Amino acid sequence: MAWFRKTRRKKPAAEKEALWVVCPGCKAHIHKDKWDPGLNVCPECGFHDKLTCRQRIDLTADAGTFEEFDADIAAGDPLEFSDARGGYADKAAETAAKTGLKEAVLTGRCKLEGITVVLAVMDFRFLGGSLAGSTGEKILLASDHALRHKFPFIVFSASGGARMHEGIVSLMQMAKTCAGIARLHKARVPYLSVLTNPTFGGVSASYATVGDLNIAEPGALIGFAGRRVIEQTIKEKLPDDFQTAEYLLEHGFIDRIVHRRDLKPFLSQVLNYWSRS
Amino acid sequence: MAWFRKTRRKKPAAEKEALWVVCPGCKAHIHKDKWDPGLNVCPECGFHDKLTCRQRIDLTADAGTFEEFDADIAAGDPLEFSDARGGYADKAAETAAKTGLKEAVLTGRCKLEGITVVLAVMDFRFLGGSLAGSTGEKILLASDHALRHKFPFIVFSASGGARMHEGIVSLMQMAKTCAGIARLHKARVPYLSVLTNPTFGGVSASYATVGDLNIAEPGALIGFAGRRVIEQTIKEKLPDDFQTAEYLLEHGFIDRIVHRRDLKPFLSQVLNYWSRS
Amino acid sequence: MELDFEAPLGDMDARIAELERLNRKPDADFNSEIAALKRERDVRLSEIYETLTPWQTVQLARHPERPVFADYVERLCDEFLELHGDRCFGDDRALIGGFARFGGERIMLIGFEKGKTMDDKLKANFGMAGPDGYRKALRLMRLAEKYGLPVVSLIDTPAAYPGRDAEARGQAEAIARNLTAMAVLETPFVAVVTGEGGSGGALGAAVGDAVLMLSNAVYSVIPPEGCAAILWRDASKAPQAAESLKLTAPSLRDLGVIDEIIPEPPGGAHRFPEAAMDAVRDAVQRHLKRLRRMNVRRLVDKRFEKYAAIGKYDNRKYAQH
Amino acid sequence: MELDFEAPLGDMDARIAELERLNRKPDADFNSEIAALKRERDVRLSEIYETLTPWQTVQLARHPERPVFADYVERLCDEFLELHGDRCFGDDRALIGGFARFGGERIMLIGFEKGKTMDDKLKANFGMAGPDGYRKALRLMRLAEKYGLPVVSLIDTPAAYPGRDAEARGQAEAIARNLTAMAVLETPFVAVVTGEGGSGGALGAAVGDAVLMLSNAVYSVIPPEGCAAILWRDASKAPQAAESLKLTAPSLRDLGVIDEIIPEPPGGAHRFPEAAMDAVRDAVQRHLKRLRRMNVRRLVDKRFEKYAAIGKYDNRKYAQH
Ligand SMILES: [Zn+2]
Ligand SMILES: [Zn+2]
Repeated sequence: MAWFRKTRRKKPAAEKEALWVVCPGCKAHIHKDKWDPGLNVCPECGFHDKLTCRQRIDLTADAGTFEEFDADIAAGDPLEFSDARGGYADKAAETAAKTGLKEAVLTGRCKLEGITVVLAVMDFRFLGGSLAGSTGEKILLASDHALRHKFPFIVFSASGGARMHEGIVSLMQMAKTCAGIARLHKARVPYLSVLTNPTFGGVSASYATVGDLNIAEPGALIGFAGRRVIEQTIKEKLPDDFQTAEYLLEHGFIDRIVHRRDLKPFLSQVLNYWSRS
Repeated sequence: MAWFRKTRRKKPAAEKEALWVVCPGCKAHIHKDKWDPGLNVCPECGFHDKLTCRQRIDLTADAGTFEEFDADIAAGDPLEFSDARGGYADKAAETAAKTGLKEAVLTGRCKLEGITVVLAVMDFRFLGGSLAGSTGEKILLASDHALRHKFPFIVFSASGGARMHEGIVSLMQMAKTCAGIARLHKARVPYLSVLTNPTFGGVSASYATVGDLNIAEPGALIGFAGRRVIEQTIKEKLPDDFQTAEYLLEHGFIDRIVHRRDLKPFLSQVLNYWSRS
Repeated sequence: MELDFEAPLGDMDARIAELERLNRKPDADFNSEIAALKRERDVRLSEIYETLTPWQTVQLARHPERPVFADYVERLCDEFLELHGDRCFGDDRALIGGFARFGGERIMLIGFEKGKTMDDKLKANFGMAGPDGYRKALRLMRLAEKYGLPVVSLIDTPAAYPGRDAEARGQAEAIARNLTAMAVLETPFVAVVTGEGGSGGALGAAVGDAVLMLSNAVYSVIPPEGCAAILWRDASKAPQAAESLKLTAPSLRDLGVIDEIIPEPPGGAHRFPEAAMDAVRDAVQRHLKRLRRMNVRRLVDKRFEKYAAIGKYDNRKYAQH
Repeated sequence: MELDFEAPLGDMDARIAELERLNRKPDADFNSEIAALKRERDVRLSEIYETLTPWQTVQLARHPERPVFADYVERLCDEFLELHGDRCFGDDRALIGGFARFGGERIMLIGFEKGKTMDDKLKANFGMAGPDGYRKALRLMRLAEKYGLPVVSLIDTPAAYPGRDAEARGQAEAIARNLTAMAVLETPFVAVVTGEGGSGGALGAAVGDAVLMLSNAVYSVIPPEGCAAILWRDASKAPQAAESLKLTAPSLRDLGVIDEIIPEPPGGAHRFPEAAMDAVRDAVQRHLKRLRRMNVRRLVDKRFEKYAAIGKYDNRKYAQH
């Protein structure tokens, strides 16, 4: 076995990476043929790794039906914010160049198993999926489109919270997006919230938790304050399952935990219960 | 002192009773001059003893303004119920003769510091203030009068729960009275619930706990199930303050605990906040 | 489980089984005896089930083999999508609900789960819901209102849970709030008492436009044992109390509390669960069809009138809403 | 408590006090010196308060002698009838409210209580509300809607409480539900940031038609220390973070987040609490008068437009409601 070990050790890292995926959940090395990169779920432990918004749309929209809204809306810089590492505008531009995204959310319209829906999909790669002025604006515009046409509205959240580089403008997006949701509730237009790992702060405390149904992916961490902040405050260790989707289900805040591969049929099943009469 | 003691012991019981009131709360002997029979509150420990519905109306209505509703409605006997001790109809008639009441609730209209209000006042003497068909009917008729005229509706509850001699008819009064309250809520007519000792079962689980404000008298016992039933179920002793008004306040179900002598001004103060515009 | 009054049936079933065993031997021919015995058994069954006392009905209503919520879901629903949580504190397992398809109809199905295995029963707290259950049910009713779905509620609970935490978290208030909300809920509501209709605990999810009841179900303000303990000062007088309480379906229909009795086959729902459940489906569908045709405003007015009429004193009119 | 940047004032106040003490002696006459010193002190005070840095403003907003909710009630309300409980779990002491009369106006007053004595502070959890607080506030807002009362909300909280139980009982959901409800609440709503406007915890009771702010209050998405720890990797860089976050009243007005700055006297609300509170009263009354004249439908539409405009990309129109 020594020889085999040696050989493995000698393998160039690049080649090894190409062949094996290391699961961020169980740390197992999964052969890439077994790891579906579109789904990004560990076949061993079921860990749901993050998806890009494009991956999410591919999993959700019927092929070729997604029409993006407001693709031109990019992160602004209302505070002309800069920190130790420089200006926020530069940072946002850099992130945009790296990710090909202009904001932390992609919105648009598509068919979902034949039903026209409006989607808003957050992308954690864009500054931690943070909620900022133009994020909120895109979400409100999308919910407004849903309202006008009575299309169901579905949001996939993945966010560390509000984007502090936009300060109070970012905070106000909580009120702004919730105002859009309130209008959907009043007009009896379905609003489904899908919470994915992680959903915290300004996003969990606004549109993400006021869905007609709050749906979560398995193991997703969801909460208001971060675990470390809470541990510092209460000077206690928190249980392992604290703030997991399963914990929230038990505490009454999540309707269903749905495995990623079942999510699309689940959403369509739910929407089939809605009658427009 | 021996002589004094002897003398006191020799006093005929009747005379002693006439001079002293024994507080059911602290068991203290209170001289009758210090015990206001209209208020029925112990000056030593603040224990709120039960009031008859007439006493309650005297404490609440401006003098001479109370006009009773539906004085002719008497307990029916929808089940033709009888138990080991005979028929319910006889028992109700006997209670009526003894108390001068036809049902466990008195309803009517009056002024309360100049504001016209509709009152429903329960009387524990009438079969434990139990909720039965004609109790519910009187309460619904009273709430309906309040609804038509946009007069605030105030209910004083004191009840062991539903009247089992009227079986399911009694149970249905919970739905019936709550339907009346629902109409007041929708029409934005004030509904104030005053919970007095005791308020349990079918009354606490219907109109008594859905007030715009739930107001309780100090120390009033309020709950769904009785303490003994719960202790038998969970096989545990319950804390002393369990199901007291103070306990319910702490748990978020009571807006205010108000001493009986302050209740009328309190109610008028609240109603002054209501604008009919 | 065999109930006392069913004992003669058990004896006859045993004899039939014995003859059928013998009949399997070569040359044996007990066919006519078996047929005769079966006829006799069926006659006896009908006799017993036609002359049930209220106390016997209580026992049937509580029969552990009677279909529970999960059975109804399994047999009647083409689809059931349970929805969890009261968005406040927890997810009660005694009172559950979700989207369902029920013979082609899209509905919001809620109901009490008693559980079948001991594990299930413990999880479901023997069908006794707490405030979290009532609050979840209310949330689902409001969701039904938003989605344009009628509510169907299956009632089978001994009582709302009389526990310390249930009291601390507002058992009374939770039920009261539901009663108040159901009175003006803007969607059709059909409640079916399928087993035990246990007092306020049952009513807290049962303010229907139509209230239906299986023929061996009971619906009562208090369990007969409790009533006997209080009014007879002797819990063993439960049969008398059951008699006095008029808790069976025919009495409840006469009192105007229920709208229709859904007949169980002679022998009861525990013996013929599928037939009983199918009868529930047919009745519910019929009422849904009727209620769906009504304008919502009129529906809510009618619901008010229905409850206002129970225990009504005379012809005094209420305000038009 | 003396803040760093107020130290020169302290020195001058000490000298004035000393001269006044000497002046009480017979034959002493320091009147003109005292007067001169007082003028000098007032000039210095004005200078300091006209050139406050954002970080100094943060310290003022948190000043322990700044008026708290109880002080506002005491000074501004002819009547305050606190109402308790969320009708669900508890009665939060950090976020409280009730009926109030406020210069002749009947209102529903809600607000965060920080407490003055250590006992009060502990009871009020230092002004950090939990889900029970937000749910109670929502209940009171709905009551205000029913009773035709405008809501006035006084905002002074470091944050929503980051605790284990708060999370377990749905801190995020409670705030989110409030935001959604306030957006369409059918009654006028005036929010005043009187001290610390701490992120989502503040906003959870502050979606007003008019949002006013005392001149030394702050309102921020994150405390400067937290922001510095994350973006500067050094909590001591809080002054820089405070600068960058634009959390003072003038910046917030320029950003369209607040509608009006209520000026505090030079020296601040902790030095002149009564004048500061009276200014709050006057501003609130003025806005209530304006808002009460508006039709409710228009009020709610305007409120939507107000929040929709913050962070707006261009002139894209939203649906008419
Ligand atoms: Zn794994
Ligand atoms: Zn006493």
